[in-house]
Amino acid sequence: SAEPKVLRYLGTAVNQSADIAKKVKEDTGITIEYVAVTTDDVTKRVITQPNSYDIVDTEYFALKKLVPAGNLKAMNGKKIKEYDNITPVITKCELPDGTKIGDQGTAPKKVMFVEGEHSTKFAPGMTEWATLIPTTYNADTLGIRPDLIKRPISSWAELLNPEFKGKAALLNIPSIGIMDAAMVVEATGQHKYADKGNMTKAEIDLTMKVLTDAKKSGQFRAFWKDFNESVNLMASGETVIQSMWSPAVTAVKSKGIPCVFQPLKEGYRSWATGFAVSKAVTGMKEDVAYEFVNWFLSGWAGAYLNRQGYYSAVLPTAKAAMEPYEWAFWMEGKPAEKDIHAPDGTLLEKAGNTRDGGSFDQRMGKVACWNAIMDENDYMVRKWNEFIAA
Amino acid sequence: MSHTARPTDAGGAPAAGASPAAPLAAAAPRAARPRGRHGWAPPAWLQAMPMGLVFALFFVLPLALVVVVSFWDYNDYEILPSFTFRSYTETFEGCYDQLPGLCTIFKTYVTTAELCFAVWAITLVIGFTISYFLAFHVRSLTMQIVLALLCTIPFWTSNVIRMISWIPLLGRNGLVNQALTHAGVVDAPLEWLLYSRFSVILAFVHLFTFFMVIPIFNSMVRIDRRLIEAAYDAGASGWQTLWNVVVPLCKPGIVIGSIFVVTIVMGDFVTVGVMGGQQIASAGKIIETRLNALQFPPAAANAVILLAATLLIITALTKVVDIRKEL
Amino acid sequence: MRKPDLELIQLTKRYGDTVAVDAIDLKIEAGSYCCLLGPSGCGKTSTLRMIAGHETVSGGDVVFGPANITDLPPAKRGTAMMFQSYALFPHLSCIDNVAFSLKMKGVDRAARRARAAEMLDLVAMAPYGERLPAQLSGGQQQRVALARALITEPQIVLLDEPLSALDPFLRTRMRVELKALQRRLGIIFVHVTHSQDEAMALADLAVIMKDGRIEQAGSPRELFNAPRTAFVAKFIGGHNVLQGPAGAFAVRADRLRLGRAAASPSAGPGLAAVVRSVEYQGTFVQLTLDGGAGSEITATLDEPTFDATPFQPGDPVAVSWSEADVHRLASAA
Amino acid sequence: MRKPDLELIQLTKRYGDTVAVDAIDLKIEAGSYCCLLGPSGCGKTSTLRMIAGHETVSGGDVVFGPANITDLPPAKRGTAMMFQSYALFPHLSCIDNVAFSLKMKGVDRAARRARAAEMLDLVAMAPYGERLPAQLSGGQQQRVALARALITEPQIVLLDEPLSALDPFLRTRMRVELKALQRRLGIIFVHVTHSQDEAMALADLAVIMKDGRIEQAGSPRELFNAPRTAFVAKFIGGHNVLQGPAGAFAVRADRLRLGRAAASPSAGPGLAAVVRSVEYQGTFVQLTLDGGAGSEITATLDEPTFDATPFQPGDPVAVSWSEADVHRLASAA
Amino acid sequence: MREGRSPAFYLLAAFFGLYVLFLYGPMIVIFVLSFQGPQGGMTFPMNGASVHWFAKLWEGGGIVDIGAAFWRSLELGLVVTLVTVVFSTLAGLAYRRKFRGQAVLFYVAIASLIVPSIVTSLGIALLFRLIDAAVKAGPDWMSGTYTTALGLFTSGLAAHLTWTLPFGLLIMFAIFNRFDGRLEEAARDLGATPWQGFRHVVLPLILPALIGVALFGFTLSWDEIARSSQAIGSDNTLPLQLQALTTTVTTPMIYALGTTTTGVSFVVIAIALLGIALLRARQKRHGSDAGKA
Ligand SMILES: Nc1ncnc2c1ncn2[C@@H]1O[C@H](COP(=O)(O)OP(=O)(O)OP(=O)(O)O)[C@@H](O)[C@H]1O
Ligand SMILES: Nc1ncnc2c1ncn2[C@@H]1O[C@H](COP(=O)(O)OP(=O)(O)OP(=O)(O)O)[C@@H](O)[C@H]1O
Ligand SMILES: [Mg+2]
Ligand SMILES: [Mg+2]
Repeated sequence: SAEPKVLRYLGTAVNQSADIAKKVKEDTGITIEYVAVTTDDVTKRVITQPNSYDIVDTEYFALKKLVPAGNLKAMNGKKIKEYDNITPVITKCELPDGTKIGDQGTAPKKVMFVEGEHSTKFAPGMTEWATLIPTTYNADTLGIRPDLIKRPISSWAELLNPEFKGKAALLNIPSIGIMDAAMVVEATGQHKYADKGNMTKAEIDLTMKVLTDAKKSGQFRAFWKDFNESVNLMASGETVIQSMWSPAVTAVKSKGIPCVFQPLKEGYRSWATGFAVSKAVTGMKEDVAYEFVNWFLSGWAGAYLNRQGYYSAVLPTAKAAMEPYEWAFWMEGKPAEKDIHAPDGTLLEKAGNTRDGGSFDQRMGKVACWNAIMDENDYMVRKWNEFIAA
Repeated sequence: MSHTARPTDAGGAPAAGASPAAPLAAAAPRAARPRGRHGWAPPAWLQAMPMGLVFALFFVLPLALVVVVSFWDYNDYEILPSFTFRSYTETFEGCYDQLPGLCTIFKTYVTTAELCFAVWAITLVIGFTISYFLAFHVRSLTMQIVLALLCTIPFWTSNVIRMISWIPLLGRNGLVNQALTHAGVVDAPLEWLLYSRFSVILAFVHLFTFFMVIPIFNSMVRIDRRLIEAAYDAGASGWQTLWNVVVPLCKPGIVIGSIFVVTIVMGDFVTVGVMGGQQIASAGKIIETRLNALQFPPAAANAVILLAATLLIITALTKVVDIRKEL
Repeated sequence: MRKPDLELIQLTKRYGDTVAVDAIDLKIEAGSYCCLLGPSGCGKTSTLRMIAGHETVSGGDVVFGPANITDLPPAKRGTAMMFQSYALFPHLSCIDNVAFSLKMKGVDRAARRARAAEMLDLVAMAPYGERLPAQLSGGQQQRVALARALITEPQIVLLDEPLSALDPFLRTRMRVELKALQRRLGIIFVHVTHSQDEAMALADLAVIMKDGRIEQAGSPRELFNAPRTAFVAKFIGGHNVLQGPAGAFAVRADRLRLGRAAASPSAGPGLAAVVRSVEYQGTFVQLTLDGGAGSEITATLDEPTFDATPFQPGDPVAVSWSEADVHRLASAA
Repeated sequence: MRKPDLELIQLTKRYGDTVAVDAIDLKIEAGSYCCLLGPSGCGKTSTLRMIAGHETVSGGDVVFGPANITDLPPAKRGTAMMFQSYALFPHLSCIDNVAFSLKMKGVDRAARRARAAEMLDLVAMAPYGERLPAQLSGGQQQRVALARALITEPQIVLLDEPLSALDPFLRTRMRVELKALQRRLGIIFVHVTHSQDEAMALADLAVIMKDGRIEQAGSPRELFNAPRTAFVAKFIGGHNVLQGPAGAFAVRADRLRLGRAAASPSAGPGLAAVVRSVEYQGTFVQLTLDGGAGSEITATLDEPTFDATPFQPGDPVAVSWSEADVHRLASAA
Repeated sequence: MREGRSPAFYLLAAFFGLYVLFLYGPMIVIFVLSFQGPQGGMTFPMNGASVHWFAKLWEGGGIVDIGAAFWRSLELGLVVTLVTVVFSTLAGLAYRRKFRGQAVLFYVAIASLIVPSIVTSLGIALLFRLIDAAVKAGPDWMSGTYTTALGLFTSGLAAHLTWTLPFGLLIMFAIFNRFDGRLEEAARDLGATPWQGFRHVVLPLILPALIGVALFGFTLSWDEIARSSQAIGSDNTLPLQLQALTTTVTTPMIYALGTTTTGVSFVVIAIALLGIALLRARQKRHGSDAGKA
């Protein structure tokens, strides 16, 4: 072809891997130019600089803000080969076997579809126009340092247990932090939310009060925002219990520090990310974008993500690209037959170990809610500032 | 004082036709007299123009957009271009009702002001002392430059990386705590070394002392050594000389350094965030939270409020010393 | 063609409320050497700075030949000024300081340094060419400043107390050099000084200023022989201003005769006084006398005369003078 | 108790290779007024600054009474210095400049300002109390600097050309004030000056320096009547240094007799010369004569004598003197 | 006083030493930890000692493109430095006289310091969006291959300048504070044009301070994040890249990177100083001509 195929890929560095870029280049000839920024900056750039990227890798819960801003353009399902094979966890909020899972909060299905390419209104059900083509998702829970806690942990309530005063941490994204707090509130039986991802003002007040009291009594060591912060806090022993991402736990463990991604009886808080295309992308560029997305869903990348502890959007293609023993360890919750290595070769688990939280179904089946932006988001953010100032 | 800085003489162009002896045909008519005697040099406004243009285009214009946006309405997901005070009223919500208790915004500003004051005072003392050493005790220009470089180089290692290294230094198991426990000064690690006001102030001092040093040093090197000698001669002690001669003469430098430190600390949220474990409120942090929630109008409104508050402080500072007049 | 005259017309300088120079009129003829004298703070420097163009004019004009130069920039006036505070460039060596104006004209390095070396030689500073100003003594700095002003070959040279920091040797020598230079170039020199000696020796036109105004202008001899006011008489020195029935009059200090008060009164007018102090001045002795009612009289006696009757402070003394030495004054100071 | 003497012992100052002060020995007795004279750059300021403690000593000692003060900080020496460049505090008004040292001593505001006002009055600067130094003329600044140095009532006052920028009136007046003050306080004044007049009028001890060394020290009269070297004879002024068969000798300029070259030779020794310049000096006329072979002779004639035979430049002239006026010199300069 | 140092000197020197130690505290930690063993974490204790992480860094294994970002930041930093020095000097000169809008410019400069960087950054981004929209709405030949006006040397440079210029201007105030105007008068009197007066008198006298401003400007630009974040376009500067990197790298490799940059800085400075020293020595041999063009 005359023009080189280049895509400017905006996202967080956590999701950008040189291996993937290399493989894409080999397979399709597309050059990926990573624009790596922090989580917050991804959304800000989408809003303010739609011309500075072609394809963006972002989270579903941000869509409630991004889509109405009109800087994204919906992707045509007809041009996505694996469109129909996208996991129902995303599209319908149910497991492949049809079991319904929790859909509190901004479950992907609520924001994934629109009526037309340039529509800024979400469609109630599946359409052929997708706002975000999913790439990966996972369920978060508390990470703990078993060596420092020295007793079993089984409930979200432990996060605010005074026993861990000065040694707990929270995620510093207000809309997510408050949901972790809501998990605690429910676990301690103080209140039962209709939807933890969409609270009423009274519920927000209540939850914030719980948080504020904890903060005032010195419960929190720090709030973290980035992957590495959560890892450093845990690894350095600054905190012993905090909400965490699965790969972060893996990262702590890989330094030889005991750390558990602790399944809890109240369930998980889940999230999903995917690709969207800037509205400035047209013509040839658009074709390249579709080619890239199709490649991404075709298996290699999915397998790559699965091996890091995420879940890929199209499970069958990923399975085909993985060794059976790997699939068994990561997805089926079975003890590892051989040593489990990360894509970069670091040893993650010795043979015989099992994955925290069990199989895919066990994990995703216990999702309690999804990362969300509430209708009362504005109120919530103000309350969050109040909480910080307290 | 230099003559160039003097205002052009007010009586510069009297009704000179009245001069009985403006006799010569060749004498230029008075009306044509250029104001002052700088007609020959590039006019001052032209010299200030490049900077003015940069600010006009890339600061004033964007700021105007921000100010406009601060008066717009917004909903969950978009800005609505209709005029409203909502962002302001909500920001100050409860401020009156809660009296004498403080509302969020006041509390936040009080915290910010406290931080600001502490950082200002510490950087001033350290910065002044360092400048004093460099200006009066380091004899050669080369050595001054070398030492200044020595102080600059740490800043060339990205702040991002330096920030991370505070944990191994100040953390629960950090170097300092280990040293203290080993030395038997404390028996349990000090918690307040990190993620506290202390660590925030420490990091600020670490970052911004040099912002004090540069202007104060520049004022100081301009002080004639003979003046110091004259002061000693008059029986002034070291401190008296410092207070009565050196300090007044480098006031402009002190004010400029103070402007740097005050403005940056007022608007900061990164350092407060990272070093305070994201648990300390500051004026900048409010804005950041709002922005990250993509709520532009309240963020803009808060920025306007911050601007007004800080300008107030700066105006007060320049009332004490008019740095432009001291040129 | 005749060279141009320099004319100050109603020239005025105000600093806020202070009137430093108060509407002075002065004409300095082409090729003449003008000395400005006057007490400290009378406006000499201000006048000079206005001629040079370093100070805005509050009123009036500076006219040079046919041109009104009041509004011209300093570089366009053809003036060269030596500053009272020297204003040497601290980062340049002496020779570079002196060569500065030639450099500005684009004279090449070798030529301008050679010329500057000559000028330094003229002011006896040749050995110090490579020194920085900070490494010089006060008098040495003054000489460099002088050399720097003279090298420009301007049409008007303005010198603000150019010799005040020099020892008498050097001062006399520089004085001769200045005069010779001025004669050779045939241009106007305006020279501020406190020394009547200097003014007497150099000036074609001596101007005595007081409180921003010109008290008297004329040749030194004119001033000395016919002071118009008591102020001039006093300022030019060597005079006593006394009060007679017909108003104030002046008598030169060296025309007074002193006698023991007890002795018979000498011829001519006179008065009684008391010796207040005696100053030994080398070839002569100067006595300050108290003429009563706070009036002070100075008498200069040559050494033999003094040694004949060596007065002591406190001695009463009879002062007398001859009517021929009396000079009437316009107004008392 | 007797007040302490100030003694300089082998005092030396080197700036890199330059030797500014070269191992001088000098004893200034308690309560005496010492004037330092010497050509520009001879080391006067350097000496003063070492006494004050503003300049490090390269060698030798400064001893004040029983104490070696060489290593004391300035504030501990009991000296007060007036700087050649004034060094006024630019941020303080005149009165605050003068009151500075009292403020340092903790004197309360009203008292110190009253005292400073007095001092300003002494130097005739009372009306300018509230001005900043930048708003003053050169001479006014000098007077403020003088007042500032004198207010401290120190044990030694060091003045670096304190009167150079003043008009003769003021200079004479300040001179009297300085002397009176010194007498009243009974302390040591060290005063750098270029003016023999000043030294003659003020000094108990006049010190003539040259190239960093002391050429001669003694009372002014001693110096004038018995200059030890040709340099001193020339420097102190009023002398002609001539070369005789028995070496150099000095004759005072006012002891020379001039006659028309054609006229009969007068009594006593003499030589032939040509008039080079004539300077009218008020009460007397100064002639510069060319004695041949580049030698220069100065003759001072009183006005009547001159008017009797008014020489013109270029006139040949016969110079003569009486043997009694000849003064033999130690070495030629 | 004898020639030699006063006790105050030693006291102040000690204070200065402590300050430098404090400044370098984090640097020392970074330096030490970059030699962690392969199993070592980002905090103490040391888990063996090795150059493993430097090797990793050298391989560039899997991390975002630091090299390109380094050069971009360097280029941008140098341009920002140059513009800052020139514009600030000009404005500094202007402020020694009176001109209309003096007060306005002063307060605008101050405001530019105060308004949180992120807000300024967003404002600039919005502005450039408007520009983009305008261009795209324009004729075909203009908008054909046009994507955006955002970029390192457009919006990025602008964003950095709104940060460095106020510093430059205010430091200029300190530099020109009580600058002896008589020197310029003397220069003018000696026939210097305004430019010559500046070039031969003012510039040499303020040059050391200007070097300070340049260093300062460069440092500010080099470490700038908040203002760049929204206005830099698709090419990240080094700090942005590093910030993104830190969110994913949880190994001492990041320290190895820090150590390397510091090392490079030291080497560059050392070479520069050596060069200056050599140049001076040469000048001395060949006779100096201070102020020569
Ligand atoms: N900082 C310096 N570096 C080098 N040489 C210097 C320095 N200061 C003075 N000198 C030299 O030392 C010598 C003595 O200087 P000093 O200032 O004591 O002279 P002075 O007698 O006060 O002269 P003047 O009457 O001109 O003020 C001079 O030749 C001068 O050039
Ligand atoms: N910048 C200024 N602001 C206010 N007044 C000033 C300023 N400069 C000079 N003056 C006043 O103007 C008057 C004349 O000053 P000028 O410098 O012309 O005096 P001068 O005759 O040169 O005196 P000197 O012999 O002492 O140098 C003085 O009374 C002085 O105080
Ligand atoms: Mg003057
Ligand atoms: Mg001197």
